[in-house]
Amino acid sequence: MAVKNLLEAVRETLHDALARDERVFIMGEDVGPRGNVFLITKDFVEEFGHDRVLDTPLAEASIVGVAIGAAMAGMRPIAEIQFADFIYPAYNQIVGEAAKMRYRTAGGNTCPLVIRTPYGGGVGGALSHSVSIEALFYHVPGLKILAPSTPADAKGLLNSAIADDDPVLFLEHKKTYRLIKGEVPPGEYKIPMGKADIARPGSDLSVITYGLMRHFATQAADELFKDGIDVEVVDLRSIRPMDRETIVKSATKTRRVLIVHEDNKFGGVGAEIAAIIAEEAMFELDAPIRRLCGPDVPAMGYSKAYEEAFMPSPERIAAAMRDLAAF
Amino acid sequence: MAVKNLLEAVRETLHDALARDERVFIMGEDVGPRGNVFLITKDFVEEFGHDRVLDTPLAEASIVGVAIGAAMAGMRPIAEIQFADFIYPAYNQIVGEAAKMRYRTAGGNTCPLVIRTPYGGGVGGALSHSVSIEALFYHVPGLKILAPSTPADAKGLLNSAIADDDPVLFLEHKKTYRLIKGEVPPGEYKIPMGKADIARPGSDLSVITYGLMRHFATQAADELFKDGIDVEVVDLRSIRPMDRETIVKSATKTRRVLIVHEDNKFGGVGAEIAAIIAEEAMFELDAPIRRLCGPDVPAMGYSKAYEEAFMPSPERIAAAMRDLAAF
Amino acid sequence: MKSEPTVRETLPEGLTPDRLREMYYCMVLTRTCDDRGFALNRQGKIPFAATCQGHEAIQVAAAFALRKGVDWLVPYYRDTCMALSFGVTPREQLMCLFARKDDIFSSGRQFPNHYSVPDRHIASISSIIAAHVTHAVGMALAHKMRKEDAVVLTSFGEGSTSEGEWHEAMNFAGIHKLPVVFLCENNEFAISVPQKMQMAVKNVADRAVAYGFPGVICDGTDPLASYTTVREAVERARSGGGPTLVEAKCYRAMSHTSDDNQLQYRTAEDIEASKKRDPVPRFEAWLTDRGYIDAGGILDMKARAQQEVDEATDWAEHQPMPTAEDLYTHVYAEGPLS
Amino acid sequence: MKSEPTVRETLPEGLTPDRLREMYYCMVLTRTCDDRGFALNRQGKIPFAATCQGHEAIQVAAAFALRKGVDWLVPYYRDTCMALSFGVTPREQLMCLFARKDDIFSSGRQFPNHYSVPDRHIASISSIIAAHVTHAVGMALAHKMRKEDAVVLTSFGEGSTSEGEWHEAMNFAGIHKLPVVFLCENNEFAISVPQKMQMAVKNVADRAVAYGFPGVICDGTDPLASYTTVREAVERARSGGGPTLVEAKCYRAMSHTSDDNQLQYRTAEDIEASKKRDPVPRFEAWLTDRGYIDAGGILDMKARAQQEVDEATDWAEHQPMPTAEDLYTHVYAEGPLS
Ligand SMILES: Cc1ncc(C[n+]2csc(CCOP(=O)(O)OP(=O)(O)O)c2C)c(N)n1
Ligand SMILES: Cc1ncc(C[n+]2csc(CCOP(=O)(O)OP(=O)(O)O)c2C)c(N)n1
Ligand SMILES: [Mg+2]
Ligand SMILES: [Mg+2]
Repeated sequence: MAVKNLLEAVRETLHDALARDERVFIMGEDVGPRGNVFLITKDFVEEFGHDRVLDTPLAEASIVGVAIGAAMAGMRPIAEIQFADFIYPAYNQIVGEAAKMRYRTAGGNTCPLVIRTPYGGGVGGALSHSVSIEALFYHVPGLKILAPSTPADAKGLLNSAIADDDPVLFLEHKKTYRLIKGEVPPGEYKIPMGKADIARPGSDLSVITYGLMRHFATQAADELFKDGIDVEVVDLRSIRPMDRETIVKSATKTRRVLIVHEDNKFGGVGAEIAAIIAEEAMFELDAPIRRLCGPDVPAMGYSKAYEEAFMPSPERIAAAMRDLAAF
Repeated sequence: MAVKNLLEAVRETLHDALARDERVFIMGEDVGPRGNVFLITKDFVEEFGHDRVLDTPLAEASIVGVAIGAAMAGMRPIAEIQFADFIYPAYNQIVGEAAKMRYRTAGGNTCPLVIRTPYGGGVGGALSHSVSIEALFYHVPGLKILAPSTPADAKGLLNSAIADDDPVLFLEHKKTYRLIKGEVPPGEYKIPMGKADIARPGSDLSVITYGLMRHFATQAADELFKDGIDVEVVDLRSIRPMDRETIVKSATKTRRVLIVHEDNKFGGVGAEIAAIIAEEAMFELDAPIRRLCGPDVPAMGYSKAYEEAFMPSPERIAAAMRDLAAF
Repeated sequence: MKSEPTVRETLPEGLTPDRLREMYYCMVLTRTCDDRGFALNRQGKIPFAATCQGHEAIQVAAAFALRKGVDWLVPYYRDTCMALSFGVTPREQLMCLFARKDDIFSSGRQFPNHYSVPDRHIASISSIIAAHVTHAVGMALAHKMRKEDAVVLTSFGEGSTSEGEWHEAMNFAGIHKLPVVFLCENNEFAISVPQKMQMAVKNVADRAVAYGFPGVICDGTDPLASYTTVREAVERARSGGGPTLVEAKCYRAMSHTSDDNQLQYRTAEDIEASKKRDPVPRFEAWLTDRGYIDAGGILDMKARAQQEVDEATDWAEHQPMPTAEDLYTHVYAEGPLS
Repeated sequence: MKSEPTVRETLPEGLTPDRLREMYYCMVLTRTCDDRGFALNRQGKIPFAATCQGHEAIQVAAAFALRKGVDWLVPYYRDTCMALSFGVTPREQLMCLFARKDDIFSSGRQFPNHYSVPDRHIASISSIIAAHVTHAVGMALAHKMRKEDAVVLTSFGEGSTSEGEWHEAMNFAGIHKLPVVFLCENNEFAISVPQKMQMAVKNVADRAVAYGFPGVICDGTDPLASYTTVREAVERARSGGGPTLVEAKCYRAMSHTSDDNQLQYRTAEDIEASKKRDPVPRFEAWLTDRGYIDAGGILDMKARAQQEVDEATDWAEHQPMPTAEDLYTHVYAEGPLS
């Protein structure tokens, strides 16, 4: 199998979807001749034309709103928000409209639509190009939210998202784009949504995480293994629907849970993970449920010190693991 | 002390703030001659003039954005979003701008601004006039979120919000407007934010809740008391900052926790409450942490059956209490 | 509307005496439904009613200017007459008023008049003002990409043009010269807020300049003038000429909805004055003057409308309500998930 | 810019030979800072730089058309020359490039050029395009409510006018005739997207019609023409005449930022052609022709700018970085909470 980085996996998946399905088209800011700010759609416009690789005006509400209308009319739009921080102006269209379309029409109108956006820090994106947005959307019934962390998962989940009959928010961690490489299955490879991945099986402690943190946690786990602590790393991959079963099973097995995410702690996705375990497996645990997350400040800043202080690192994850294992 | 309903308490507080402080003004749709759709600002325009009770264009992003600018320039705007469901177009201004203003300027620019909005169901508001929005905002550092449930708390917290130097989202449950009456202290009565209220002390089980559900839970608790089950009802009042101390203390005391909110369950405010307890007091509990919440469907519908099926009722809360007490 | 008789040949293209009578019938039917809604509300049978009185002429004209089965409507909550003229039946209308389970628009989930009939080419709105306008643009984009012949007509009030999303929709459509007609039904109020507190221009149509396509004005209480104007816009869209912003000057005879009382912000005289423009009796007189219809024909139509609406009311009232289980349907294609 | 000599009396009101030389100096200083940013970026000393080359004339003109200490600026990220002309110092500029702890705009939190100097009447922006435009309107509303004399000038690119919030800001300001000047710096590109994919009109100024106030165009590479145009708008605002939309036609000489490469979407010839309009040498020639400055004066100013920027660079580079603890300051007035 070909080894690709995550960016290449996304690019290949988008490319093949355009080639395979006439209903698919891409729209967003600078996706045309510029080929997207990370060069994900580079050369697409030459191959598929301006209609199917559409440079939109600088207006996120209409990027999503127009995509919704096209989806209602039978297309399969893939809308891009250039950086996750710029999704706020489209909040009404995503939360108020797309997520409720099927429900409000009792199935009459639907919008099969993918919204892709790069999120997260670690690339010097400063206060307004580093945000994590999953917790601002994961509460919304009607939406699906995917956050793959490996090239293969990116391809498998993006293909599932494009084939899905409902709106999907597809989150790509910027730092994984070039950092993370792996084998990518050929063809229209798909992974079902709502299934977590055991990134590393283990018996002493479970880390529940997703996105870039999967890799940091696995790194930390490898470190702890040298000291005889065997950590299981669960990568959710899909934030909504969430794989309760795998979460509860892992917690029950290792009896110690550390939740890790880059996003701010209070009200983050980790809150729901903890609540699920507290509901379903509390008496199986030997230690409190811990969360290691981004701190509750508005954002990481531009200066490197802010970014480093904000983001959980392999070292800090390892320390939190040791601490919990010793509880 | 005068007995007022919650709507009257809000009205009186707004009135007195306008009378007391020249920097205060109200802006929103139909707040002028119409006096707000619930008549909260009735007759204000005659007393304070169109400038200070400003009918805005039908455009929520600018209602908040203009208020932010005015706040940056030294005013104390109170912006109204007519129904919470219409706050989505202002999401960028609230989450991307107001919440980060102080932080991004290292204290240089600030926006002391109150955004009031009626939320919640039970009044036949159908799919787009019934939503709960607290979980869409409570993850955002830089914001404060208040959700009082009694007339006195509404006054005390609204006065604190107006005096506060940061943006505050002030949530008024529509169903409490006329349903809930109580004594309201005179003058510029204030309650500190971030302090929960023990609505009903008890020893056998804790209900952690807020908004309309405080009243339903108290009602249910009174019912259970007849059977010898003594339930403590904690009304958060302030969603962010959240009173961890009171939550943990109550959980530790009663050793059984039921979280109740009207908003959808998955990723709701209850998730963080559960996570806090699982973090700090898990081994003090004799039962799993349960959540009784709105189901994970996009909204309650217009037909009464939907509303009834969606909203936790005193009966359903009582049943959940009994179940947990018997665990 | 001029009062001198007109000969048949001067009817705008696409209109015939039969179609004129059909238009009149749609207006009568709508008025009957509208009144029924308020009567049911007063009787306590339904909690909420909204009205289109004063908007009927532009609405029927817009529906008749489109090709049924080909073109698409993305109407707003005030478009009862447009919907009934485009194929929605009185039974369907009453089902949404009663919020019954088999209400085809939303299964009793949305407020009344939030139409959605995909098989008759009517697309959904929420109650969030102006959010549907970009959807209409996206539908037009899809039609253009597939080289289909369909035109999309979307409507909204003058207040809705203040929303940022409205601007974005107009702008997008202008850039791509999409086959879409933007219809503003200007009744001078957004709930209580008068036009002058909503915009600093006299005509909404003036705003089209900003988007590079024509803005035109018609008397929205005159079905013929409205028809001619909308039809021209539809033809422009169909022939690749791009969007048009049509502003129909009409008025709101009643309060915003059954929850509103316009006497709180308007004088009784102002309200009475506007009612003089009632499109239904005026179109009736126009048709009679020209011999398209006579007193007997009018009575027949009114009776037929009454009967249709009575029948629909009785029928709908006895249809089943949604049940608690219905809360969980249509969350996702594969059912509820979480 | 005409090349025949002009006599002193024909200078626009508010300008003197001294002020002209100051304007020129601001442009030279800006160019020096701008070049320094890119040099530091190439040296790997700072990760990111942005440019205002091609925009200097309109920016200096806008700053000079305002009353310092009275009026307010709400500029955007491309306004280095506007900021330096309105009181931002080279040290402050370099501190934000280096993202140092004592960077007064944001303490190294925001990308460079996100100004915020409340005591010198410059208000903050985020990186979220057009989000600041309603703030400027709100500030103008506050000034009007308090019957203060202050005018607010806010700026943005032509691409920014596509955002819904931009429309809402314009609309609000028009309704209330607020003392605000909207300045569009039209450089024909939004990153890679050319104006014709951004709007279906030739001039952004044409959009003002929709809001009931004047839209005017000036050559944004000509400081005098720009000054005259902006000043007229400022005077209109100050005297209660309401907002103006000023469109300054300028160009973007370099790529969008140091992260962009405009050769991906523009031809080299197109880029070279636009550079012929470079405002700095053109203003220099104009001043020289008229005897406002001579070769020696120019050299002096360039040397002074170089020295200021060198000094600022050395100084700023040695200022402390933020530390991990600094992450937690200024979350709320009372500190971090949760
Ligand atoms: C986003 C949003 N904001 C506010 C409202 C409340 N609201 C409902 S209708 C209306 C007035 C609409 O006025 P206009 O667009 O002129 O249409 P009309 O009702 O006059 O036909 C308002 C403010 C809403 N439904 N959605
Ligand atoms: C809401 C939002 N969307 C997208 C971006 C990404 N972005 C940054 S600058 C820019 C182009 C702005 O173009 P224009 O307004 O013409 O200003 P210019 O840079 O040309 O001066 C874009 C798309 C952003 N910062 N914010
Ligand atoms: Mg109206
Ligand atoms: Mg530009």
